[in-house]
Amino acid sequence: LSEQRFADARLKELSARQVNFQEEERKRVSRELHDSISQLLVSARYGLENALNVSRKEDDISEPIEKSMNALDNAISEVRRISMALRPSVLDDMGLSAAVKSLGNDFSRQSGIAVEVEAEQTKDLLSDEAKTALYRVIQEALTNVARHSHAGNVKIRLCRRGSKIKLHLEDDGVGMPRGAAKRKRGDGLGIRNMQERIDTFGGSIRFSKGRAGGLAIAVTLPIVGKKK
Amino acid sequence: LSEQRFADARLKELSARQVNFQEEERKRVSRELHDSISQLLVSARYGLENALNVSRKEDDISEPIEKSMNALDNAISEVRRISMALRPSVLDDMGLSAAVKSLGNDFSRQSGIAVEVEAEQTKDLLSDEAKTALYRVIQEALTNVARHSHAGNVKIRLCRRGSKIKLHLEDDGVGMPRGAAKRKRGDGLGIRNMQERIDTFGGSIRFSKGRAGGLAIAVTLPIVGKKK
Amino acid sequence: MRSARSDGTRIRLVIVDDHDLLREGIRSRLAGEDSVDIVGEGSNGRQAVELCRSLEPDLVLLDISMPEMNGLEAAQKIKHTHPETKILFLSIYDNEEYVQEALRIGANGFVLKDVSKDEMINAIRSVAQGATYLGPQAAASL
Ligand SMILES: Nc1ncnc2c1ncn2[C@@H]1O[C@H](COP(=O)(O)OP(=O)(O)OP(=O)(O)O)[C@@H](O)[C@H]1O
Ligand SMILES: Nc1ncnc2c1ncn2[C@@H]1O[C@H](COP(=O)(O)OP(=O)(O)OP(=O)(O)O)[C@@H](O)[C@H]1O
Ligand SMILES: [K+]
Ligand SMILES: [Mg+2]
Ligand SMILES: [Mg+2]
Ligand SMILES: [Mg+2]
Repeated sequence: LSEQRFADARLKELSARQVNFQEEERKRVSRELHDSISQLLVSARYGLENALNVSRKEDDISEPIEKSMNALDNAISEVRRISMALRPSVLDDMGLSAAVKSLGNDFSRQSGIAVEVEAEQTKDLLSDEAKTALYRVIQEALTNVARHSHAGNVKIRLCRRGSKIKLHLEDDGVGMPRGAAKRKRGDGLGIRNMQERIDTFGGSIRFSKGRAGGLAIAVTLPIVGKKK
Repeated sequence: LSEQRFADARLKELSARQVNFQEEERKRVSRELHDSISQLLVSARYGLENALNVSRKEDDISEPIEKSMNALDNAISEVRRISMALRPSVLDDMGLSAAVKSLGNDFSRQSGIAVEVEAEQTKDLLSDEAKTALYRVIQEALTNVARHSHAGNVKIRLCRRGSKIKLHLEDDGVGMPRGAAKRKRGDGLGIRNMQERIDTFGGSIRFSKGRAGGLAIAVTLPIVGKKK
Repeated sequence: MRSARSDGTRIRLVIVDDHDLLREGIRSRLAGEDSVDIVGEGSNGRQAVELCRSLEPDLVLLDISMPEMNGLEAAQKIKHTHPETKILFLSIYDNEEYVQEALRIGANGFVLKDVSKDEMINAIRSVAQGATYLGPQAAASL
């Protein structure tokens, strides 16, 4: 039995390291895109605006400039999208609560599913890594809602209860087929990753049938204070 | 004991999935940068060049355009660098042997350490995932050579021997301190990741003292035929 | 029909790249060049092979990374069926492995996409005249 515990501990540790490493890489690439590429492109764009003003709309010169600006604008929004998808800068700049709201909005716009977010500030209550973990859990849960639930509404609530942070996420869709969350070797990585991530920070995650018949996910994480 | 075997199998499986997921993400982002961003930037550059030609060097208009072009050129090389660092396109376009040669050249240029590469084509002998694994093992081994070995020379040999692919990598540096490869909880992720990656494909990896006193790494991977 | 090139004035050129915008950019780069005639365009390796078969151009400007069939594969097929068609690779990367592979296949040149218009035209002309063009960076890396 103690052998198994040891193996389990090794499992958790290794898995946590890998996840951490991956998040670090995402953060780094996302920053490079945002801090270096985006800035260069935006300054290239300023130059073009200038040239365009000076040209006073002489057609033969303003046409190629406008075309370039178009390509540049596309590149700027693509870079922003890639950078955001890797790592939402709101999470680093404004914290978890703002990032979850922004995630909810983006998701709603893309999927047409209504999202209601109530999120208290978690400021110094969780480590950066734990915040990232919660963010990724919500992100995967929303992806699952869009792919599997046929829901029209999602509610996300993030709040403090004593010495815990609680996350509750619920949709009004068809609900999870029996046993899907417990399958040991399903094809899905999503739910397993959620569990691993929450485990890493000593929290718990529970899946149940929500009031509207859809899937309800309840996560509890202990407050640990911000790592420095 | 069988409990432990089960936990071990779970460990391997989970770890393999995570690694796989990360490689897929790298590939995807690298492609987005190459296929979408780079092309947009290059075509924006064409437009600017056009505008510049039309402007006939009138200073007030050609100066901002030239500045923009400068920023754009910087962005193009930065995007190229980021995309290559995530996933070398040579690996996908030309296979493992070419990618290892390219890696050796780049490493040598940056570190000043001489690298000799002999690599046979492994074309349909390994799955794409196994090729990626070997590439990452070599990449980490070279990073270690630069950081820990004080070596002046590295030899990399990749070849087929019967039903196996063999990789041999050896430096002429100080060699690995006793026990470093076996430590269960070192700070280093590198060697552990190498082992995990090779395990995943049913291969073996061995660390020993090389002829010149440096570290020698020997990897064996079974040939499985290319997955379709 | 193929007399266009043999009179020594116009290079019959095919452009193959999976990016419309990039092809458009190159087209407009070459628009003012009297010595160049763009006779066809494609967006993957398969089309490159097909265009070479049906148009028998003097030269193909060929992207490397493309869906369906990449440029390296297409070039091998083209060199096999139409050895006289010149192939000039277009690429974002110029690692020496690409350049070596291009030469091994029998391609006639290699030019980066982000070079100046003059360099690109120079590359096209040199290759059309039978020279091998590698560009300053690529040549230096060999
Ligand atoms: N909100 C939901 N509503 C209904 N069913 C769900 C919901 N979320 C998950 N499921 C069910 O649980 C299964 C497992 O989800 P999981 O995220 O682990 O895998 P996946 O989404 O199928 O694949 P992956 O996440 O790896 O791309 C899903 O296949 C689906 O059947
Ligand atoms: N080529 C080498 N020559 C000498 N010592 C080496 C060599 N490669 C590895 N080592 C030793 O083995 C140890 C473990 O290597 P490993 O790659 O696992 O960790 P690391 O390089 O220290 O950290 P990380 O790879 O996680 O950034 C190193 O700290 C170093 O002492
Ligand atoms: K023309
Ligand atoms: Mg999922
Ligand atoms: Mg290391
Ligand atoms: Mg392409």
